[in-house]
Amino acid sequence: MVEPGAGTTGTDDWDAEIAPTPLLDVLLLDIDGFEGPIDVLLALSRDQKVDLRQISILQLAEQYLRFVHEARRRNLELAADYLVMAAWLAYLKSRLLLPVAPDAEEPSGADMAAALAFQLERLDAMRKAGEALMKRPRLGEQVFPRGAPEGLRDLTRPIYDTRLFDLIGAYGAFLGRKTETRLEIREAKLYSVDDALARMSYLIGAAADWQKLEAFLPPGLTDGLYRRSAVGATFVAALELTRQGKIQLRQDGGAFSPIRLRKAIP
Amino acid sequence: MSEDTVVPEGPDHFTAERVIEAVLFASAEPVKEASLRARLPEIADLDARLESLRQRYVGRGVELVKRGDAWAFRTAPDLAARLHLEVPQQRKLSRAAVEVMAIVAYHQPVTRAEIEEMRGVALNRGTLDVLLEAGWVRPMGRRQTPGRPMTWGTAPAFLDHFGLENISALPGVEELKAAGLLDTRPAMIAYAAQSEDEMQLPLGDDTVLLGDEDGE
Amino acid sequence: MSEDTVVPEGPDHFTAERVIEAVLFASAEPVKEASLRARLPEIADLDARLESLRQRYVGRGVELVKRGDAWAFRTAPDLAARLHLEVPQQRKLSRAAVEVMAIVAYHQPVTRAEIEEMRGVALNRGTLDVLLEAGWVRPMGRRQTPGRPMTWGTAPAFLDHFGLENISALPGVEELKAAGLLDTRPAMIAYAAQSEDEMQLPLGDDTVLLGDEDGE
Repeated sequence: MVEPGAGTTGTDDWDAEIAPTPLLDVLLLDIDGFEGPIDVLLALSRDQKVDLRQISILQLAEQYLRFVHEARRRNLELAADYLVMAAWLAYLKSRLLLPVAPDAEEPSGADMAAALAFQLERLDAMRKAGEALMKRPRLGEQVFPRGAPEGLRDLTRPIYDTRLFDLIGAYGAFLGRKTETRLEIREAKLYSVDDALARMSYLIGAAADWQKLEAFLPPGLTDGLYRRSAVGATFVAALELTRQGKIQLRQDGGAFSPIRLRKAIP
Repeated sequence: MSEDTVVPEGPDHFTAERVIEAVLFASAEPVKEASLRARLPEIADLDARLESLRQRYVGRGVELVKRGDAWAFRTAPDLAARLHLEVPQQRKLSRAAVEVMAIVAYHQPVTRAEIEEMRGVALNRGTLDVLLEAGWVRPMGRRQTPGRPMTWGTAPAFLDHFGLENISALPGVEELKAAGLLDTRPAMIAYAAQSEDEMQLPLGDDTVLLGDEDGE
Repeated sequence: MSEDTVVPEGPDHFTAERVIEAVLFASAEPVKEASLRARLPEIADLDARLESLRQRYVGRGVELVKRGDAWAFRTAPDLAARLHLEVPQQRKLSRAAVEVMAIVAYHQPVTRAEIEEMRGVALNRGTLDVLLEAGWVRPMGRRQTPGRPMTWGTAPAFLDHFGLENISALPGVEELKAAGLLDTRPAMIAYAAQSEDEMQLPLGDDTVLLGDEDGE
């Protein structure tokens, strides 16, 4: 494992005064002008004056660590991510300098260096692409649209599918509403519990054995509401007759399984 | 990148026309000849160049026109209609709009206040607009009463759309009644709605009805 | 009004080009091919007509350009210096905004996290806003990965502003792709996360431990 601290590798004696390079001075003077540690790394790597693909990551790491060291020596305020990067680079440096452990699970120093090089190269490429874009003849600066466009208009022409029937139907409904001011509540056609009691009491005499509850429903159940009231009333009637001890009820197999009933055996 | 494409200098007619063309195209206002001269001092024969450019566009979709002492590109007048695109769109009128349309048709000329009074509700701002846009109603002049309110009636497109010969072809109250369209009973909307959703009851399809009744 | 100006029907190439010319001249914005087709239902070979019209304007002061699936007339870029048009000064983009713009253009669809990863810094709130306001970037839907992050790409106005026919015409895009630089894979952070807990900072007196240092 990496031993932290000064002098581990013998090359970075942090207590020794290292004369800052002109670039370091520039970086430190304009620290606010940089967009984070990667930006500083890119500036440092450009200073190596080689193609980014041939850059020495080890040298870059050393330059960066010197930059952070110098910033701290001058009591410059450095954001936390600059220190995180310094830590990462210090670790990378040690990995690059130490022999590779054969059973190492973590990426090798070379892998890490390649990853950093890739990131720098990619960002550099994007930066140059941005500059190339901005140098293109741009609309409103070097290229112009028509100054007095007549304009195109897309009009939607509504087509209504209202028919004469709808119209006179609406008028009929309007007239009806207008002339009818008295509210009349009409009798709702429902099957009552009394009806159900009477029917069940009558039919149960004929049924000696267990019968399904729905066998006691009245005939002609087509209308939804009427059918619903009949089922409810028949069920209530069955409960009432059971309470009175006139019939017995059973439901085998849990909820929604058929309910059966028969005449109570005294 | 734009720097390295060099425009040939000198009294090159072609270049002069290109520059005039671009300036007139990009300007928001017609450009005065004086202004063109000031901007393009290297172009000596401006009149000839403008005339040559004008000729170039004769009969095209765009024309170079002179307005007073200024020049501009304009789309050819005969193509004006092609700049606008009408997209037919099927739409549904609201119930309120249909009812207002009916009231206007049966009671024209009718004022907005009268419509509101008949319906018992205020007229939405958009309702009459929709009917106006459809071309079905039109203003019929002001009523000679205090406030001189505008009256409304049906427009020709209304008869067209509904296939009516004239307004008196609309069925009258008695005909509406006869056709069952004048229904004075309150609608049992609640009950009707309730009975629509079929219930899931544990009724097996082998349900046997007891007694003497006829089946389902 | 539109009824009485009759445009000759039939496969008249000349008429077709006139109409296309007028429609494109009349619009400051590029006109989509679909919109052209809707206006010119009688023109079967729109592509050929557009190409013929483009040829007609080659070398003129005004050019017919394609921007994505839309077409527009624009002044020739090489005339820029000669036009002396008074243009309102556009706000200068920050270095960060230009860089983010390039990343969005070359790596689209790209998530905010990927942009931050590539640049190694958090994205300022305002940076993406500036590009959105300019109409150059637009949301491109969510990525089907955990967290369903929003992805970003270029909007049609980006092509128009930078004079690009489409995204594959971005400067140097082929070279960048060949060099493997249009890969959004995370680079260092992945390694950093792995090694976070075993690193210590050899910065002399006050050694900083990683991992618990900054939230970011």
